[in-house]
Amino acid sequence: MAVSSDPKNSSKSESPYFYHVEPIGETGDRAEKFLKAFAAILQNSNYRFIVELFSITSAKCGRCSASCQVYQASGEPRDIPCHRTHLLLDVYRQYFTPGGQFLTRILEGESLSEDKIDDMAECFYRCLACRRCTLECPMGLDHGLITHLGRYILSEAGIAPKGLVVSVREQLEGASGNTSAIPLPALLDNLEFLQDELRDTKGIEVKFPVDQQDAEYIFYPAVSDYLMEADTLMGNAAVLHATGTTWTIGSQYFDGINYGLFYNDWVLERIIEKLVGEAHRLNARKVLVGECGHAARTARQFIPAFAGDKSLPVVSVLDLTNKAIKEGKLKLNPNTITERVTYHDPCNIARSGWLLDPPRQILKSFVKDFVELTPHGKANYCCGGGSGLVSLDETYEFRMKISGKSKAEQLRACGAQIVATPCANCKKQLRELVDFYKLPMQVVGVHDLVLRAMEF
Amino acid sequence: MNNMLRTWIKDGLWAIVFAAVVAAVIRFVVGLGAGSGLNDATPWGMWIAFKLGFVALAGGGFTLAAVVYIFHLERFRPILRRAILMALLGYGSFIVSLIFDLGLPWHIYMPIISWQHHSVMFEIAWCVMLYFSVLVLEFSPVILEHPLFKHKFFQVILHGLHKAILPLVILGIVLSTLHQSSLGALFLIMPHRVHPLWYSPWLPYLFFTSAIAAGMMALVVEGFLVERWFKRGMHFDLLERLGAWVPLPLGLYLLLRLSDLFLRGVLPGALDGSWQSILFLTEILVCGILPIGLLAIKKVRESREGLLTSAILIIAGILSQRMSLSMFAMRQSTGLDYSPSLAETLIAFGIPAAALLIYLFFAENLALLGDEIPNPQATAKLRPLWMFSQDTPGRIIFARRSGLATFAIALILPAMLNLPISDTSANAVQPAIGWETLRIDGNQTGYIVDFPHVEHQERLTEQLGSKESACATCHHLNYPDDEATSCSQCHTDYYQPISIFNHTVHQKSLGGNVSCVECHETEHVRQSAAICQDCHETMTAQEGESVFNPFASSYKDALHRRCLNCHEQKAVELDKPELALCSTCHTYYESDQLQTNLP
Amino acid sequence: MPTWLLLAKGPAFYFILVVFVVGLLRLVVLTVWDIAAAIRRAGDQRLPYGQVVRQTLSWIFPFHKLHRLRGFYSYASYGFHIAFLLTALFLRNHLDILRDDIGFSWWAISKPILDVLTLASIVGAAILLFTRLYRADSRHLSRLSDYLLLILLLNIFVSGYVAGRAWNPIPYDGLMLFHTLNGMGLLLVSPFSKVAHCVLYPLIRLGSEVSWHLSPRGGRDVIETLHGLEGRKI
Amino acid sequence: MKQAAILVDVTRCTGCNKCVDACVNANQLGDPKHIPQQESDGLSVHRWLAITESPEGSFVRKSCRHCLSAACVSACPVEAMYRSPEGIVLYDQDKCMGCRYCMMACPFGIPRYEWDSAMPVVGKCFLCNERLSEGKLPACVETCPEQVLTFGERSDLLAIAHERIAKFPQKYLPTVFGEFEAGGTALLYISDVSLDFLGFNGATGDEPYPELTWNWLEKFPVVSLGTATLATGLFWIIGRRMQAKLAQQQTNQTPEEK
Repeated sequence: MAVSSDPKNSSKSESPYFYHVEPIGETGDRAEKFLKAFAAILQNSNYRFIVELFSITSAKCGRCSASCQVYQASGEPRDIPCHRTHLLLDVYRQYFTPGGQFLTRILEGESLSEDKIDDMAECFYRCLACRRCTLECPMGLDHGLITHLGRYILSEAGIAPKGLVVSVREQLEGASGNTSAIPLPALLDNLEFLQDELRDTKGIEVKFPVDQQDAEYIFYPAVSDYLMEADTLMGNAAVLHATGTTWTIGSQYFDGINYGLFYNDWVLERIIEKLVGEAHRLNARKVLVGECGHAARTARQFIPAFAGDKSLPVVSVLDLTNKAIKEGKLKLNPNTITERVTYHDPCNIARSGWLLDPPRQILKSFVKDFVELTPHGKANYCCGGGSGLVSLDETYEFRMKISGKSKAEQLRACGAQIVATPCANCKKQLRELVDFYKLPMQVVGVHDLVLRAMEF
Repeated sequence: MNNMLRTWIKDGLWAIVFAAVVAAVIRFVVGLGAGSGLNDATPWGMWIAFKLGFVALAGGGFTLAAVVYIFHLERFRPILRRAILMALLGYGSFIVSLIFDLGLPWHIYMPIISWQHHSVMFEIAWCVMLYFSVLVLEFSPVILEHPLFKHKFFQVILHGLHKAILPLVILGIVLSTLHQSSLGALFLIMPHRVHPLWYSPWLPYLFFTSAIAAGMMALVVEGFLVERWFKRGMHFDLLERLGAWVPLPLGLYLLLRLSDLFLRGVLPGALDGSWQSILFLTEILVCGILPIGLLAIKKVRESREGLLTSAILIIAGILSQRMSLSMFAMRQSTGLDYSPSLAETLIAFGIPAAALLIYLFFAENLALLGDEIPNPQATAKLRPLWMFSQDTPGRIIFARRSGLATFAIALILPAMLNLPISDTSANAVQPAIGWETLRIDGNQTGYIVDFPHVEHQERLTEQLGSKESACATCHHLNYPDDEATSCSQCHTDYYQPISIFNHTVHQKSLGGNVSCVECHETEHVRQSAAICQDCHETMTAQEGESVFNPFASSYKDALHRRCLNCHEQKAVELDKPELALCSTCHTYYESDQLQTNLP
Repeated sequence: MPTWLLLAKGPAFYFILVVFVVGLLRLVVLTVWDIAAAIRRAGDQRLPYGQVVRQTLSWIFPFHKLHRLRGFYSYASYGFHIAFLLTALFLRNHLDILRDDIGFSWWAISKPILDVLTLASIVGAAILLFTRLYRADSRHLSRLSDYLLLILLLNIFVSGYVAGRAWNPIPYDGLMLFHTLNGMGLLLVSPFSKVAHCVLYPLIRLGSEVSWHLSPRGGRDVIETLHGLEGRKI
Repeated sequence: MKQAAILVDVTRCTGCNKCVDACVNANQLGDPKHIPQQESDGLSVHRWLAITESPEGSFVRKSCRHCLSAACVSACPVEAMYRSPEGIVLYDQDKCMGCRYCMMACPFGIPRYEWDSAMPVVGKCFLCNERLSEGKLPACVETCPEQVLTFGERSDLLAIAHERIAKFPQKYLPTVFGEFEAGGTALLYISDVSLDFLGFNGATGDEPYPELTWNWLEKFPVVSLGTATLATGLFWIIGRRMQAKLAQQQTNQTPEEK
């Protein structure tokens, strides 16, 4: 990866971007393709008015820069949220408004060049889409939305990170039907192993129900949990077992991940369709999302948007656990966890979502030494791997040295021994950060701790 | 014509319409007098002239209806609908324009209940009413054919209309014959106003024949415009036939007009070299005889340029006849000139602009133009980039039109509000001179009053308690040199010269009414009066001064001394000491008007 | 009457006033129209209106946590806006002109207070301009128009303030003409520049919220527009 | 038939304008207003009577002439201008549409318009119609200190006028102005100067103005019926001929086809 301040240098290498691009469609004049994609999106979606509104009202004051952890770490002007937003707004103004076309013809001349496209692609993928800048903007512009739109347009113009595209291709069209390409037999094996593990360690008989009809919940964790976050998954299962509700995992579709949020609305909608379809196949009443930030947000936000009449209520496992604790269905031993614990708010469920208090209440109910990060809650720093960057291995250096820098300093400052966070992406990024910065702490999921403290 | 240009033209038309709407509102708010340039000497103006034009261009409606239905020339049917629509829009414009022109438009129904069959205007009102209804009926099949009206109810109406078309057509021909000629007859009663070269006892016949010619040629021009606008072929063969036949009505019109002028001995006036005579000759020769000659040549007639040129010339000639008759060459009495106001002009042009837009709307949405005639010039449709959006057409139109409307309103509104500011700007205030006693030319007449500034300052400061508020009483923004506040706010009689110059006293002392000419040599108005120093030598220019010195010692003192001198003198002479008392005269000051206004 | 007063009361002012009022009104109507259309097309039409209102209000006031990142700037900007609006809308002299122009006005704030407020606006605008020039990120973002607007505002305030002072060394009329021209310029550019935030501000949060409510099948339609019915591969 | 009339002896008028004041008071015309649409002759919607000066310098009354066959009455499409039984030309503003055809038609340019109002009406002399019905003289006649004006039956006044002219042939021009002008007017003048200047654009002919349009209007029934008959007839004849032609073509064609 080249953390180069000069995009022209990087464009000389094989790929102009710091991530690998999976070419979509035939290559050609990218500026023209970009404009066509932009026009098609303006024509068929709701974005035009907001782009127009932003381009009229943007004050270009630069207050967002103070809140952007990427800019604070890199110091590169291209990382200022407002600058990034204006890359897109300028294209809109120049090509899609009469006044802009007039001015462009008189003053500037058309300016959408190959370099500009490269610049945009690089900038939009250096953004973590954490939407922290939105809180600072005096006008209330949603820079995260523009990043979302910019990436959408780029992907329709054929520029999208290979890591995301390949995963989504496997999820939607591949044989396994999930982003991690886990075959169903492997999954079932794994579930059996987890059952044994739970029986061995906790002495309880928890079943992982698969394809059970008419369950209360259909469970969609991030699929990586099955392989990498077994403790979290066992924690989830134990809580569900303790609350006595019925739940199931769909055999035909069991992946909560939705990379569409990170780069393409079409993909976003198709994944939601698939997810809802599986829920209806099993006649489940509610969708239960596991410990995953963007999965929770996409399910909560876009199932009602895309599913229409087939829409289902969406519940996060954190909500469920918190409720169970309050109702006294879970017995948690407050003496189990003796280390100092802190909690990292994933952007998608804290700032862009609805889960600020439940995870804290869960942790505080059995953790003696709980400290908050500064800042935390809606103002928290992103882990540094947001907007799908953590899935792109080639961005490792960027994530460690730039985007995750603030986070690492923040973690070091709080002095916790355990960082709990309910997001698969955050956990991966934070673990890498802990390794990279040699921080004396351990990164776990919230339910890992819950499981450790649970008594039967 | 590319899409861009078409959009611009449409937007331009919309802009005119928006401006006209603003002008219309202003015309109704401020009234006919302030909203138009009309006056007592010229009660009819541009709107009447335009109305005559609208109706002349609408002449194609009944002509084509007669050609198709009466003369059974079925091949003209493809352009019949356009002709009917043009007539409809022409008469519609006439009616809309009438609403602005009438002083009391809400009495427009009066001719229905109050008959006065001796009036040409009465006949016109009825003919327009009836013929417009007939046109609506004649045109409504085109609307009812639209899929929107596929309900059986409308189909029954449509069927009925098809059945009744012949009586309708005959009624329409009768009505428009009467109406077209009556419009000419309107001017028969005013030989004292119409220029002799345009006046004729045969005006009804002139109007009728020329309306046929103008209507036919309007169809030709319209054919060319439609071809350009909609990028579709036109019925050139039909238009060429119209061109071949138009010399008949046009020639008849010219013959009638010229022979009448000749018989009445007015024709030599056409050679007197006045601008009216040149206009008349142009109308006859360039716009009448020349196009007849052009159209007589088959080769010219069958060329696009030849036909179009002739058509435009003929239309120009006939419009010129209508407008000269009713506006340009209208003779006035004295004193007052007529020039159309901005609002009037905008309304006059806004109505045909709206008619054009309605025409385009009908042509775009109804089966008006008939079957497509392939046109080799057609090109692919291009959409401007900024139109890429999911916005509804309504939103796009609103966005574009409201932008235009903003500027149209902003430009028109201030231009048409009669702002008092424009008067003062023409005659800027002269700065006051001096300090303790300012010399102020308050009413900008060159007559200057000495204003005891310091005295005012001191008195007001005492009254109001602070120097700041004292200054603010007169100085609008508290600063010196700001003359926004006029003395007349306190001295209410400031601008009334009668209080300074007592007209009655002068009149009496000089010997009553006979004496007016002593001062007013030409007209009995103030402007023409003799200047004071003619009699009052004390006001004559002093030595070393080039002009007469109008400075008086002060507003009050300048005149008060005169009264005092006289009063004191008479008090002694007549032995009436009360004459010298202030209260003898100054009961006036007790009147509440001055008491309250004087600071 | 001096030229500047003629300008402020003349047809030019009416033109500018109409452009300002109607132009801004038009922007509001269009934006509301757009938002309504977007909600109609959205798959999920429920909107957290209470939250949007709370956000909009909290975004106005500089007391939000994150604002303290650049507190000085925030408070300067906030103070500038308040002082600017009060001076512009409640100065007796402006109201007198307004009454002459459009026939009505409202109560005014007393002159000494407004003098202080004018100074506050000058200081506020100067801080905004200074920050724009001084901070690398703001400087990077700023375009010519941003500087021009601030300079326009400073012109207005400084000339308006200085003109009324006893120590004013510049001819009063000339300075007021400068003041008037700059003020008219500000009104004229308002509907076409970021000054439009004065009316569009309350709609931005709502708009942002609405635009996250995607319309179903939108993505599919985009693909069909770009690649025809057969679509493309992922 | 009765015809109220006023005889004006121009030679006696001193131009004191008292008649104007009386007219203003009697008809409550209000203070003088200057609006830019008014002519300079003194007549306006608020001044129905004016003393003008002839080119020779004589004072001449200018007001509605109450023509015996009035152009304004014939022009008005709604009978807002009408003649009373006494032969006075009156105006009913409830009927008026404001078309101003009367103003255009008047050969003397008398009717004036209320330009400064949003609900404008026409103003002109009504010969103090209401005072007459109360048995009083018109205000101007009553006020005139110099006995310029004489009110009475038109035929009587004509006799008086001719008598005066005969008596003082050196003082008067040998015409009674208004006897025949525009078909005769109810305002008669005897004068030492020509009064042609009172007509709009100079002398007014003796032909009654309504005749000018009536010549055309009386042809209306003929024209309309004629056009209708002609159109129907042509339709029928041409239609029949075309049918015959068609039938002939068919009969010509049929044998060949067979």
